[in-house]
Amino acid sequence: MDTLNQILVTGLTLGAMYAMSTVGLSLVWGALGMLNLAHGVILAIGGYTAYWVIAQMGFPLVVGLFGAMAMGALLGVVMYFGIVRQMLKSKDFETNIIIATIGIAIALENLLLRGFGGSAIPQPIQFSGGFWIGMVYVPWQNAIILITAVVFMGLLAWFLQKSRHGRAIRATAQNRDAARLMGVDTGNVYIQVLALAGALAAISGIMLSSMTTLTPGMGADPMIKAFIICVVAGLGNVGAAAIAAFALGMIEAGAQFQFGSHLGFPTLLVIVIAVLIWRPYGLFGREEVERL
Amino acid sequence: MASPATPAPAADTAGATLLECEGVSKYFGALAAVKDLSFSVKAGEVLGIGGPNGAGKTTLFEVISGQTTPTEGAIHFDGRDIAHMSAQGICHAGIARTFQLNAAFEHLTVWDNVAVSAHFGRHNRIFPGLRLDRRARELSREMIDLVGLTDSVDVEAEHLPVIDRKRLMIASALVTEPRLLLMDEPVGGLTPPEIDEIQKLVMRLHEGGLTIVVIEHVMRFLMEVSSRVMILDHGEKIFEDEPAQLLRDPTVIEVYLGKSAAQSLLATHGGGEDAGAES
Amino acid sequence: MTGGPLLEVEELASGYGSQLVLHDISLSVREGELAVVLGPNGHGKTTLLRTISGLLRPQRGQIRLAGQRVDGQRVHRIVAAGVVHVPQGDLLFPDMTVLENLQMGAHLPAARKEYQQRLQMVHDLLPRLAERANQQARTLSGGERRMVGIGRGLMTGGRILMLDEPSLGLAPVIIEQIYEVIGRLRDEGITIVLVEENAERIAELADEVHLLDHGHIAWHGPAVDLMSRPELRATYLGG
Amino acid sequence: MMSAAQRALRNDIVIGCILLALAVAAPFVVDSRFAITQTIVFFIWAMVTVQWNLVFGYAGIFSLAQMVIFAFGAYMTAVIGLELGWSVWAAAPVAAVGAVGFSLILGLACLRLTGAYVALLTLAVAQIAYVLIRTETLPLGGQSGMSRFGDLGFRPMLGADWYIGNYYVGLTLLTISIIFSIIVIRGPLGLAFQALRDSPGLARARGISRLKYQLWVFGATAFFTGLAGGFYAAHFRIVGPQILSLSLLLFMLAMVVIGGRGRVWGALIGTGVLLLTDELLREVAGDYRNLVLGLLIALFVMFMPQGIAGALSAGVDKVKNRLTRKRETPSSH
Repeated sequence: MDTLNQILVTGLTLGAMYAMSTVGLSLVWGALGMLNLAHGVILAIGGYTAYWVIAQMGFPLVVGLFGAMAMGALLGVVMYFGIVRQMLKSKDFETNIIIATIGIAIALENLLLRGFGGSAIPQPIQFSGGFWIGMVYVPWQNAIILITAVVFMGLLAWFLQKSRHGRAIRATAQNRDAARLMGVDTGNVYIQVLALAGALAAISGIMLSSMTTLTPGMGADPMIKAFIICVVAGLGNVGAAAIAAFALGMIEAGAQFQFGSHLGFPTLLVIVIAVLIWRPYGLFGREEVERL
Repeated sequence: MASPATPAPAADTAGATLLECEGVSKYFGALAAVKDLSFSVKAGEVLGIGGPNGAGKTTLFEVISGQTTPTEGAIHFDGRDIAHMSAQGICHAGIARTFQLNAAFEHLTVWDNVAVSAHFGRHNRIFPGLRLDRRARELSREMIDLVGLTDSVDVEAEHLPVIDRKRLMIASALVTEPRLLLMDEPVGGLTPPEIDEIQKLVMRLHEGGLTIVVIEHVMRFLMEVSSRVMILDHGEKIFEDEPAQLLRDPTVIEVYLGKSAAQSLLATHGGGEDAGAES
Repeated sequence: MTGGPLLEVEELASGYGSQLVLHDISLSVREGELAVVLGPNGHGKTTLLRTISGLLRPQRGQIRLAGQRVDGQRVHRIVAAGVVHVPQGDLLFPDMTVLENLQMGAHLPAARKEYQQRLQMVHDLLPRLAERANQQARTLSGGERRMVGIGRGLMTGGRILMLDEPSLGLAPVIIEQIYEVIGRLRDEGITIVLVEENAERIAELADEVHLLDHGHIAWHGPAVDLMSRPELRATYLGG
Repeated sequence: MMSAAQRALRNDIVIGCILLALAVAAPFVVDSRFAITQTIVFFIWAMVTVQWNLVFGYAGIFSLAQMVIFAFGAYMTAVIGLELGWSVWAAAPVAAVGAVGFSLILGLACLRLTGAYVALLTLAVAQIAYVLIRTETLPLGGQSGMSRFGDLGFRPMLGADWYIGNYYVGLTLLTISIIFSIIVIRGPLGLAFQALRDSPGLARARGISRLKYQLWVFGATAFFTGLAGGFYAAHFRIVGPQILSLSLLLFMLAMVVIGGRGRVWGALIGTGVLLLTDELLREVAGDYRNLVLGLLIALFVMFMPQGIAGALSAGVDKVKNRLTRKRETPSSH
């Protein structure tokens, strides 16, 4: 019984962390049709910013959290004005933007290396101790990660469903020209979406580094997992991405206990490849018929 | 590959059924684009299809040509069931089509557009081959001359005027040596003189023994080219008969033609039994 | 306010990349007028509306709304200035309900202020939209989609309503209903620009008709004059 | 009069011969060992990028699997050498055929997807291979890699100048793979891919099956990529998991992009330029090498999407037009 509880706790924590980064990625793809390969390094920068604000500048934890979110959002906006705006007009934007964001990812990771050195740094936002629910011991660290993720997912869901700007984002994702004809400033929408995704990535960077440590390359693996979750859920389907994140978090936790910690990730990938072969457009994705 | 039904004799002798649709339906969610449609096309015949936009005409072509699969029903071409065959397989089986929105390979020249269709469209190739085969080159030259694009051979498709794009589509369909040609609005958006040109070309193809199914809004063209006309509305067949009867059918007039258009066409075409539409 | 023309287009040239579709278009529409642009497919009707609403940037020429230049501005600014464009093929938001589509129409602050009365007006004019309020747009029939498209445009509450081929893909009986709605809108004094491929009946409804041929205005004038010109009727009002 | 396609083919042959002549003469003219061995590295990476340009630039498959196929060739050569004791000359071609098999399996899994999905799936496969080898789940020498499986055998013959032998083998392999790529690009398959890219629906209706011909090019290019892997193993006499690292994959992608996707000579130019920049940056930028490289990739794809080769051919066309306009009499239009 005990290992089952352990898997549950680890699985939910992994799920929460993946949900935070995956949802932002899926939102950016939905609204812009853009796969952001710099998403991983933004996640890492979020973690490092929290460390810099708290450990080096001595501000309280909360300032660290919001500082990291602000940095993530800022990076999103800078990327919009720096790269995305010009490239939106170019031909085959979809492939070019992936390559451009790869370039940015390499450059930013190099700056992190120079700025903070290559050795692992502990994340100051940490919580020790825990509490018992029935037979299950739940460390505070895991609980806070889960709560934070659920809170932000709820806020995001409300924002997208109910608020005016949220609806404008969904409209732009469904039909850009129609949204513009309703008076939506799509440029503004893209900035909001990229900033939102950056902030969410920064938080998941803090979560991840609080469970492991800060290293310049920490963003690569979680980014690939986030992509895979997006693909399984069908690119652009934000709600499904959150659900798939928790599902795959549980599977990876189960695989880690079953085959050993280093095999969690490969098992995940094998499952995803199976899903894609069975449903080439993801579980919830739909195939568009091209009319000539 | 669905196993063919009883192997029917070669259908090219005029009058034998070439294409047979039985109870064909296609649903997009709750919407029935084509609803339980049954009709057949005889070798050497020209079947005209009319009806308002969104009546399911183009969807019917997409189902026959394998771009999408039918939700229900069977489609037999030359005795073989092609309902679930791939678009490439159906092209190799001998059905070619043109498209409503003047599709072409934009960045390829007229020659390359036709040559690539000739090379890959006539039969299934395991190896793509290292050079265009001789037959493909001959056919391409022949069809480009037939449709009258001889002097714009090196022009890229994207720079062609609408009428030449339609000619290019016809040529790239013909080089796949089809036994059945599906034409989707061959004269859509053309001026009257251009319509006459395409009409002459289609008549010439028909005289050459090619079986044709053509979708068109321009009634004058549809009446003069077709040996039989079928009108669809909301995915269902509401008329199938000689073109001359079309103008007297109350439901067609009420649903599709509208009274004034029917009168003017009757004046020029209807005039009693010797309607000019007899092929 | 029947002062100067509400919409003026002068020597407009527009197209896609190197291919010009519109060569030299000049037309003006007065307040409260129903102007109809007729012409075969592929001769620039849709390009004209997409250029006026800003989806396409004009390569030459000017567009003025109530005297103010709007050409070259971003779409959301032109819409804010009062141009409402109901695009060809509706372009609804498929995964949103009918009500959400209408809410999107009232995205701009000015429109949002009068949201309730405007929604009531649209529901009175198009009762079917009230019945289908919570249905996903993707599942609607052709006629219903067209009504949502027009209803969403009306929610924007601009000064000039541009409709791109409202009869496209509809059975005649439903086209009748759509034109009846357009007639009522005109009676309420809403300025309308209507683009159609060949619509004999709508030509009778129109105050001014502009015939578009290969990217040029071949003729324009009152509808009644057009009716008395057989050669124009033959080429432009259905073969 | 020669059609445009034949003229283009003639140009390719002329450029090819000139480059080949220069490369053949190089070892006699240049006596610096470093320059020659670096050129061998250029040959290896050029073989990979030329094949990748066929897959990504021409066939329009956004695959990131090129390096995992390359690694398959390298590791299989090492395994055959160690387990069966074969010489590298026999092991490498067999490994290349193995790479074709591997790529067909991979292709069947990925090629039904399109665009971003293919990139993600192939990236995932590459990451799996990297993790499995590094954690020794696959018995392939783990982090330190595999060695002692033999080499091309020039040491006994040429002694200190053994690398000259490797140089000419590398040059031959690169020449063959370029000839293969030109044959494909200028042949019907090249037309088919342009058709598939312009309008997949129309191509299907004209009998061109996307999956079959993408699989065909995936397998064919895998042979040369696998062979390049084998040659890499023979030249360096060691094969380690770092050839599967993300940074190397992205460096190679940069070569294809900056060089010019969908251009016959794009991959070659890109490989040369990137290797030279990398050398320069090592001294100049030192620790900031990746920073400059990353910004270079982003700037190139933003402002010169068709790459150096694209810009060059555009420049040549402009010059040619200006020349023809001067020669034609003004009244001809």
